[in-house]
Amino acid sequence: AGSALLAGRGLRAEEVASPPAEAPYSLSLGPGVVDRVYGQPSRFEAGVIRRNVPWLTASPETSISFTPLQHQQGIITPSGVFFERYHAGRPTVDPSEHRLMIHGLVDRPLLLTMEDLRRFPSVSRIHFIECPANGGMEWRGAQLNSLQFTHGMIGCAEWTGVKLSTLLEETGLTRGAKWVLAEGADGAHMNRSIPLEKCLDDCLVVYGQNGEALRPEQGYPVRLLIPGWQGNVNVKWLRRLEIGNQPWFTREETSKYTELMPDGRARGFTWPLYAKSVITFPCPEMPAKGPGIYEIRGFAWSGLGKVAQVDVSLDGGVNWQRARLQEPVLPKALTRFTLEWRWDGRPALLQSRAVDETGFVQPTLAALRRVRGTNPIYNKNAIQTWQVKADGTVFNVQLA
Amino acid sequence: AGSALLAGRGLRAEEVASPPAEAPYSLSLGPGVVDRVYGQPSRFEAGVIRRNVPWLTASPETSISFTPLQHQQGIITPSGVFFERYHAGRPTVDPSEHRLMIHGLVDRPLLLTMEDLRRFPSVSRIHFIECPANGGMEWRGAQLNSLQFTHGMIGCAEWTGVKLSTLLEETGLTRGAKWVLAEGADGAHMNRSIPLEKCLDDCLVVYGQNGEALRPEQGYPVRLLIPGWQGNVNVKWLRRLEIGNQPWFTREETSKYTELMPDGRARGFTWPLYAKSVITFPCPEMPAKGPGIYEIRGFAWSGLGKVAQVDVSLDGGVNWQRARLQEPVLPKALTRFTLEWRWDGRPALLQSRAVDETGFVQPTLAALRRVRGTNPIYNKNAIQTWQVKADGTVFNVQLA
Amino acid sequence: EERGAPRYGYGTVPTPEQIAGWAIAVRPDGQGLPPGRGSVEQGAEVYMQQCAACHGTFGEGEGRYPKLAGEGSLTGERPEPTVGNYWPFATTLFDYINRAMPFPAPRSLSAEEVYATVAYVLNLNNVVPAEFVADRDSLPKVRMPNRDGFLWQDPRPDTHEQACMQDCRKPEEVRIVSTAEGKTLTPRTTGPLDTEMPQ
Amino acid sequence: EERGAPRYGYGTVPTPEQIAGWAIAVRPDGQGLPPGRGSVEQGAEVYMQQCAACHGTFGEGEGRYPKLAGEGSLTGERPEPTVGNYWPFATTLFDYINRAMPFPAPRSLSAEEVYATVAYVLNLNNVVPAEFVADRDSLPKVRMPNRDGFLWQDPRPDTHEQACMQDCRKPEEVRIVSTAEGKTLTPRTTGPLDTEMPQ
Ligand code: HEC
Ligand code: HEC
Ligand SMILES: [Ca+2]
Ligand SMILES: [Ca+2]
Ligand SMILES: [Ca+2]
Ligand SMILES: [Ca+2]
Ligand SMILES: [Ca+2]
Ligand SMILES: [Ca+2]
Ligand SMILES: [Co+2]
Ligand SMILES: [Co+2]
Repeated sequence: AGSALLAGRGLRAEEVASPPAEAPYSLSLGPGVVDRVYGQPSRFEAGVIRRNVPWLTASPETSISFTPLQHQQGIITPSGVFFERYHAGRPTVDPSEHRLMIHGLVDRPLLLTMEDLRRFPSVSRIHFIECPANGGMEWRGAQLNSLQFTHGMIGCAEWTGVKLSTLLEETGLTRGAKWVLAEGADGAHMNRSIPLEKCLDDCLVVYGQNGEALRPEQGYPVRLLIPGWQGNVNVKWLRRLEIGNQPWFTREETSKYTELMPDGRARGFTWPLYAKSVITFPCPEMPAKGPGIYEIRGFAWSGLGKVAQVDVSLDGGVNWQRARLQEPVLPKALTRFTLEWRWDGRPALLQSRAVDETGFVQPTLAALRRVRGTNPIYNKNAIQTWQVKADGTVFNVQLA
Repeated sequence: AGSALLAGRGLRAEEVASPPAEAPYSLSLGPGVVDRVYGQPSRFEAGVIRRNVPWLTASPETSISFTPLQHQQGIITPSGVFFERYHAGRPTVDPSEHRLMIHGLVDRPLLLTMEDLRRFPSVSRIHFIECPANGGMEWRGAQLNSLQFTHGMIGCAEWTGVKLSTLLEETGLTRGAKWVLAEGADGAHMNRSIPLEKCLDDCLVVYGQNGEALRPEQGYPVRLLIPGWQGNVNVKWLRRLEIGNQPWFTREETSKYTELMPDGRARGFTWPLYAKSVITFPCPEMPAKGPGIYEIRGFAWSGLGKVAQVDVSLDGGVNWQRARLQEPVLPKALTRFTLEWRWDGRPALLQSRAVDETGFVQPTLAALRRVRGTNPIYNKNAIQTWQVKADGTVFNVQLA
Repeated sequence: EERGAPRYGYGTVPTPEQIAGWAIAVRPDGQGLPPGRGSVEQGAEVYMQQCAACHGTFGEGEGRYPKLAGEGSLTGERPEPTVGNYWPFATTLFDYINRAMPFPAPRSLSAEEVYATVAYVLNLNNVVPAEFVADRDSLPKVRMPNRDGFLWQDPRPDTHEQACMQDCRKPEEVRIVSTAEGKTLTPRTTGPLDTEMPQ
Repeated sequence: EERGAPRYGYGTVPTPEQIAGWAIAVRPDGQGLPPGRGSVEQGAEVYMQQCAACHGTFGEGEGRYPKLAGEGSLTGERPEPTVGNYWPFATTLFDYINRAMPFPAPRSLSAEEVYATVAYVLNLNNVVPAEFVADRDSLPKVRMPNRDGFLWQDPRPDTHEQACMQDCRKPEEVRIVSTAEGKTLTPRTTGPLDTEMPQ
């Protein structure tokens, strides 16, 4: 009995799931609950991973891997593929042994265990973290034919922790306090100077990421979150905060994370990430497939606040259309935008342009180069152009 | 040279990370980038897992596992520990073979591949999914001394997919269309009747969860999302939508997911989850440790819209204080609340009470029992009482 | 949009055969019931071979597997809703057994076998006589004992509490009437999964 | 809150020794520099043993490891910023080498060894003479060639585009000047991680 139905078991792969057949998994019991007490993506998603560009750095211990933005479905970056930036590899920190020390120009220096830290009033915020080198390989010309590699030094998560201001109220501040040095427990002992004003504004000391403990890749058990500012200042594996009256001018804020201008002078302390956006579909990894209606999709963000508007051009910037923004639009967070695109199959030059709530308009690469030349490495927030060819393939190009 | 620093390597565990010692990981290189192309939580978080109550069901293939809410740090439930409810185990679906069929009272029946589905206009929404049996073991009395087991049949995620209304506009609807039957591809072929009105309102057909593909546990490659309604109607591994003019009265909406009242009559089609809340700290798993200032933390939610207000009582409901709500407060989503608690070390009875934007006030268990008795199993949204003893331990209790 | 003209045009139109292959849902009015028939007697045979191990020879349920027969009261301390005293429609039995049973091998029964087990389970519950034959005509006509036992309109909100803030109840009335303390029902919530807790 | 009275009281007060054990940051004014000293000559020895393998005998950098010496121009096509032509403060060298170098064994050098390598790297860059001895007094006084090469006030926004919507530029001026097409620099973005791409 039931042989017509069971016949599904003998069909070729393409036919099995098509009605009227039943797939094997519809005819049997699968694994039960707590088969996996901590779940994983489907094995059919095995290609959705962080990837690196081996030629970019001397060694993987001081390097970066990229978020597969071409697969990101909403504003939350899955913790499993959130980009990683290490300067001495990833330390494996035992939270019971970890300490956060706060000292310097304070009334009462403080040494905190993770348990102490979690007891303070907590807040959760959705914010992006972007490395200012994101896209930095493209100042001189289009190099990488990939969304993941041109824009993947970014992730957005729900972070939970303590306001840095709460901790600094607990220690008290003494006269002259103006700067905070943050230091990591990794081999690089990563250190950055941050103006006290920003610390008291919206910075957090976070131990939670997307509902669970921070991932080791993002600083377990505790990191700084400096909303809207360059990734590097969000010190991971945070162990020390020293309050001082002047900046330290550390290697990461002099030799690195400064932008060399055409006149040979350099800009330093250029922390905020200005408004930026990118189309995530179509993109080199996600081509179009013949004429028809598509939904152009992308992300916009600004380190200065909320995204106010995103426009999309199909003709390399001659004409623009207003894209739809996806709620919730949160400050200093990835914001999804979409626009219907009836593609006639002719070549197109796709661009997106973000405008943030300060009124700042994302510039073209040409405009950026006019001011900054091609040597800054960092803070390349230019409009990205995707060339869509008649066959639907997509290439990373730069326009005059 | 450097022997004083290296001495850290010889110290006892409690001392190594305490200054002035350096932990071993601060003195060496850790694994580099792409060491793990898809990341995992720290091994020190190995206890943060889904757990089940073996005596609850006949077999793990038709059972439930619980979200470890006592560890949840924000409104997003990590996909790795999002509760799982199976009726025939978890099917392993190959997305290239999966199909969604829409037929019945439509102008144009439709058979869609996953690729087809992803091409439709997409939206992302943050919503909770709760099994209406959440807390159902406690109608007759306090049984389980655990937040995870009394409240863990819930999770909240950012879901991405297509509006069901978009799909039904594509098929067109013919006269008389009033109900939609949703059916899964699992061995249970889970089926539920849903009023068309709700389908056209805010329902989604989702393929994304927290930025990546839906997890197999939550219906990979595609599930229904019926915001604010009982978990069971959010059919997973969705393969079929049939439009009809009357409900099907399936086993899951007659034998199950109906509430038996004291008079022996039962309520059916009681879909929305009414306003509810629970204190997640302190709780049985997370006791207090001596007198001092604590932050009471918890979640509130409502299937009817946004949480408007949460109150906390320390004395079993005699007096209440307004808790602080964490932004963003989203409709039909978990909402974090917090309240400072200066604990003098005397026994306390902690309660939280949610009020939603419709004005509905979460009831006491006594009030609920007065109307519904103790046999309904489902929809127990009563106020939870945690008894805090002088030693800080916390017990699940019920009050007169 | 013009009726008959899809806006996006993605996907294909399933053939009537494809629709029929998946459209297994059965409604109280009989819509969806396939051809075929099955008697109580035939059902007894299938049931003993394919169902009794879990649901018990008399539908009493083995272990924690569901009881399928019962005519007990639906009021009182621990009512046991089953097909006989609870299910409003006999068609639901066909729909469910056909899609989900036997538990380890769903969809392995022929339409005849499903009709027969439905007849058998109904008879176990004394809803139909021993001569009953289930088919697409007879099943919708079976009047289940609890046919009118359901309210299909959600009467909620059925509590109307106020968000009182001060002196909301008498402190002396605040009394613990039940506690989980000391009960041994809770699996471990730290360390690895508790696999020692009995089923 | 009363000054001196913490609100929450969590945690402990670190001892001065504990603070000193971790407070390794060094400022341009010399704050944070430890006792000790090191000469260019001593530095040459440490450098050859501990640094040259990566940074090159003359600070020219091996493979993709950073070049440490260079006096080239900071304008033009591909300027190479290094200690000599770019770093504004000599104290930063102490701070960084002391916390992060040698790369595989950070914090393994004594204060003397760090001072010595700092002196050596400065000399490689012709910033100090061969007789230079680095210590907490001499280092803050070293004037780096690019000391005034930085603007520490962010001049942005430095672009002032308008969100023009129609006919924003001449279509004939829209011209591709660079493309990644045909370049072989992009690692694979499907399947397993691309491990064949050369460093
Ligand atoms: C190996 C065990 C097993 C076998 C064999 C089995 N069942 Fe079941 N049956 C179950 C379980 C478990 C459930 C509950 C499933 C759920 O709720 O997800 C169930 C549920 C049912 C229900 C619904 C009960 C209710 O009150 O809602 C019916 C009816 C049923 N089975 C009939 C049958 C019939 C008829 C057969 C044989 C053709 C059969 N079962 C074979 C385990 C079994
Ligand atoms: C095994 C390789 C290796 C060894 C040995 C090594 N370094 Fe490095 N060094 C690096 C790498 C890699 C970086 C870049 C690290 C980063 O950016 O995160 C670096 C960076 C530096 C820098 C900063 C360069 C810049 O322009 O910002 C200095 C200065 C430096 N090293 C000095 C030293 C000294 C002094 C020693 C020996 C005591 C040493 N290094 C030993 C690999 C090495
Ligand atoms: Ca058969
Ligand atoms: Ca197959
Ligand atoms: Ca040494
Ligand atoms: Ca240790
Ligand atoms: Ca028996
Ligand atoms: Ca060399
Ligand atoms: Co860096
Ligand atoms: Co269920």
